[in-house]
Amino acid sequence: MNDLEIIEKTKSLLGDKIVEIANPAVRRIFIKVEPQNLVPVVGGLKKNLNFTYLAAVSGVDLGESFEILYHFGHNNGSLTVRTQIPRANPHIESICSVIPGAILYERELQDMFGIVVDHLPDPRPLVLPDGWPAGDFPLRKDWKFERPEEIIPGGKK
Amino acid sequence: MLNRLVRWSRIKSPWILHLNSGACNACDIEIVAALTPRFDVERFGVLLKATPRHADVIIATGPVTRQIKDRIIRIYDQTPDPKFVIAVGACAMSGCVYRGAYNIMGGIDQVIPVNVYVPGCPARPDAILDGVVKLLGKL
Amino acid sequence: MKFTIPIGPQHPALKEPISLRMTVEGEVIQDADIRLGYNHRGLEKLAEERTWIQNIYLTERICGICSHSHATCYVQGVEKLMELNPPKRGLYIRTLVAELERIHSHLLWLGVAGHEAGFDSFFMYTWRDREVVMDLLEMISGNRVHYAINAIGGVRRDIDEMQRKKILDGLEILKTRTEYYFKIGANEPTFVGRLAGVGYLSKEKAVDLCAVGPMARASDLPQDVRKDDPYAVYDEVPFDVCTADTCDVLGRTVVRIKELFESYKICEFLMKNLPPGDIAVKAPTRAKPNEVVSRYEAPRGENTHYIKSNGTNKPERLKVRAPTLANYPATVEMLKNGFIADIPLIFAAIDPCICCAERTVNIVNARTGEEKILRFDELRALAEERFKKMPPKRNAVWPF
Amino acid sequence: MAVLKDLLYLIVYPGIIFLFVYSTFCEWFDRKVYARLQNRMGPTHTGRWGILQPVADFFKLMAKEDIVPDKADKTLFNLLPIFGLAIVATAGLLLPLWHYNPAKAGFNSFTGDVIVVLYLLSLPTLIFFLAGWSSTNLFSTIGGTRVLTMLFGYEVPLFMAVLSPAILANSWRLVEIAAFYQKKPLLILPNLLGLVIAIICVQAKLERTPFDIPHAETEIVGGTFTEYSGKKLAFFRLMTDIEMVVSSGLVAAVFLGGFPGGLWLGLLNFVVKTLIVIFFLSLIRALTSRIRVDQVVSFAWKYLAPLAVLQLLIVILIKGLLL
Repeated sequence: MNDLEIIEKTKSLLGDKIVEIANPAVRRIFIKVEPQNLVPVVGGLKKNLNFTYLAAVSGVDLGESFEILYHFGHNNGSLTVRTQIPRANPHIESICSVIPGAILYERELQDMFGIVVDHLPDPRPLVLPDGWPAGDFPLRKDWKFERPEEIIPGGKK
Repeated sequence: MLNRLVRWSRIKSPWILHLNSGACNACDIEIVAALTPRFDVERFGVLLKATPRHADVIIATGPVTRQIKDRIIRIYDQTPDPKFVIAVGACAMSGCVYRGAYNIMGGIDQVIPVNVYVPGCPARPDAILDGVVKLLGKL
Repeated sequence: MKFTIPIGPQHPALKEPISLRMTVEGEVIQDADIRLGYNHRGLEKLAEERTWIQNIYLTERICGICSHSHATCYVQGVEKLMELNPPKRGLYIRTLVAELERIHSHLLWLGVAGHEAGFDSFFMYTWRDREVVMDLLEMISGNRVHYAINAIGGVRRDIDEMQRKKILDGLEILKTRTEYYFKIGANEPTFVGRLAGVGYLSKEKAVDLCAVGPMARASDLPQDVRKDDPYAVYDEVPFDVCTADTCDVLGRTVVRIKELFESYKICEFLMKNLPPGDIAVKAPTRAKPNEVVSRYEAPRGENTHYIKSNGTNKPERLKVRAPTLANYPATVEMLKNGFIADIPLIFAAIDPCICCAERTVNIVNARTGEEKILRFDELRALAEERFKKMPPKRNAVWPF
Repeated sequence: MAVLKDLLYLIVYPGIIFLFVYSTFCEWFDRKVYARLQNRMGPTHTGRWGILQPVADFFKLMAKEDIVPDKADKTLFNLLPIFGLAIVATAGLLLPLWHYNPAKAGFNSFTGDVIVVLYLLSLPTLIFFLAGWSSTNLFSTIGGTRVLTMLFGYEVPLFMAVLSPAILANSWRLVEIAAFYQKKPLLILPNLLGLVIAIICVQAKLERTPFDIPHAETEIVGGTFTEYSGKKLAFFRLMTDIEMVVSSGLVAAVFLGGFPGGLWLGLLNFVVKTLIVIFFLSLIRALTSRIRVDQVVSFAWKYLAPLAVLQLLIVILIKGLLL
């Protein structure tokens, strides 16, 4: 199965749910969907096209909105499903019902971006160290960190 | 006389505890490599011990992350006196490339007192050996 | 009678900080919970503040054992973003270092597995021979662990004729030694008995929980990025994907030993067919706004980097997914119903690289169960109960 | 004069001083053999060939801070190392070394002393268990349970293995057993199977690889000794070393014909024979990997115990038909 066949099959099976399909490089396919169509698209991909292996979930802070990318691996390359959610109301449906192995990535997403993943089987807050201040999400672009002064043992005061 | 015996025995038998506070594994595998046939620190009586209660020298690697800070202090407290700390690698000294990251407290010396610093990214097993020997020379 | 034992963050079975909490009944594990975060350093945030070139050295320091993997994965992505075509010789050298690193990592793992099984002699022998490949890597790159051989657009150091010969000699030594380990593994009944049947992960579970690397391959999933999505020069090199169908720690050991032989083959091929020419092209300092998914088969499984550029000399976003993280859900699954004695083996079998997995991720534990002080009679009951239980598998044989 | 001799016996040789010196030497020997089998050097820089390494370890630990955990049972925690040391040293006194007279019984040689030595050598196991239990650390507790579980496995085969030479010699006294085999050295041969079983069981008793389950470093940290530091750890280490010497001495006395030849030749005999046994123990340690506790028990009951019974049968047949 090469890229073209995958694109053809995806279009014919899930064409109504997909906003855009891009194929920027060999064995790299990017599919854009609306957030509410995410779970059916992922389910369809898994069932019909054998995209069972979720490689990663990345979040990107675009300013006004967050982009979430689900990277799938396959024997014939890699497929990425992307979707955008507004920053004001960062909610996304969990895909754990389709791919149980996604849980860690989605919890990471909750932790680093403050995106709320709905219906996560294990929604324990995924804060960084114990006692990390609530509301600080390190990977948001507007979050800056100032390194505190270090004490140098035996150094100048 | 007794003091001399004790001093001699301390120099001849430093048991080490390997403490990883968030290192990238490079220094750790070099420490383990120091135990293996080519470098063989057991020649100097060094044994790698599993629990802090048995250890004399803590070999610490890696920058201190916020999460592990309290555990490091606890392990340091659990080690019976006299105890020494060797910071191995650039991260344990200052934080190396991770200096300035939000989850890093800096080098090991920000948390517990350090006796010997061994530079390198990662420090070679020979350098680690040298660090241990230098520490013993200070006794 | 249940109680919870904490393993880590400082524990001799784990050379790196991670905390496992096992709820055990007697010697049998009922439930496992993993708490990461001890090694979290916040690398993805740091990467956004550094230039493309600085980031090579940052990604290299994600992990000390597979340092070349992360750096190569990153560099390949950046080369795509910058639309560079590295020369063939550079790619050959890069692949050579990658395969030597795989050899070093698998030998290291074999030793660690021996150590975790209490077979220290095996550990010492494999690590002694690992020094051969460490010497080769030092000769090629100038450092034992962080090779820093990658540059955007190629590699930084060339290989001359003498080095080529030395590498071939070193591979000969390693080959005979590995065959010897193969024999030891097959003929040492305590070792095989200890590995067989431990940490069972069925094929379906491996698919469901997205296991990668030798873990997946030992569960009979022929999944290898080098074959599926060839990068560098893997489409020119003949090699096989190694699998096993025993789905346990023994299978993972066998997969790794087989991969060692494949790696020797690949290295020999690369050294015999090394093309002449340049080793690198000049790279610009900026990349056009674009995005790329870069995949790489590290010794532990698949590395995935997602890189997004915004036209400046710094990345907009660098997402790193290390193989160990992908294997955690499967590990928890494997630990259940195992023995305490198997924890280090099962955990070692995924070849955990906590530092890789932990740049950004946390799994919070539920601190369930109080730590009880056990009574004497309870303990005796425990011991007697344990005594009645049967071992899961006996008379195991080496699957060759 | 007799009292002086007994005092000398208690304190110098083969009492506590000799046991200390010789057990540290044996630990060095064991470490060195182990290291050489692993392609390493072992200790080299402490004294000549590193021979003083265990002594240095001992004195260093004696001079270290002694921590008693808050939660621990203080009395037990403090007393156990001393008890353990006393028990194994007492067992050491019963080894048939120099001033024995097979004809006359004394406080250190009497009918049934084989049983007493075996009994005294089982006690350290209980000491280990109590040590693990009293320190209340979870790892120690697990180590303690494992000690007990293993006890079920190896103790019976060991008893049976030691029984067969005693039956053949028709005596329960170490000195008489040894004298019997000195007279008829060929009869050592029928007991070879028993010797193998005994060495394996001693390995398990000493908790060395492949039976180092109670303090399996990679699983339960320091096992029973996790919380022990300083002096107590030093005592425990010394205790294990002396236990090694005594149990290999027992094996040598029962299976290898004892230590004849008076003071000096007897000492030489003792050293050579125990070192042979310790060499085999080190060999087993270097060549095997740790097994699980359930595997130990099933191994002991499925192979060791039946073999020990077979050994008994052989001995009884020989005794009935040939002697």
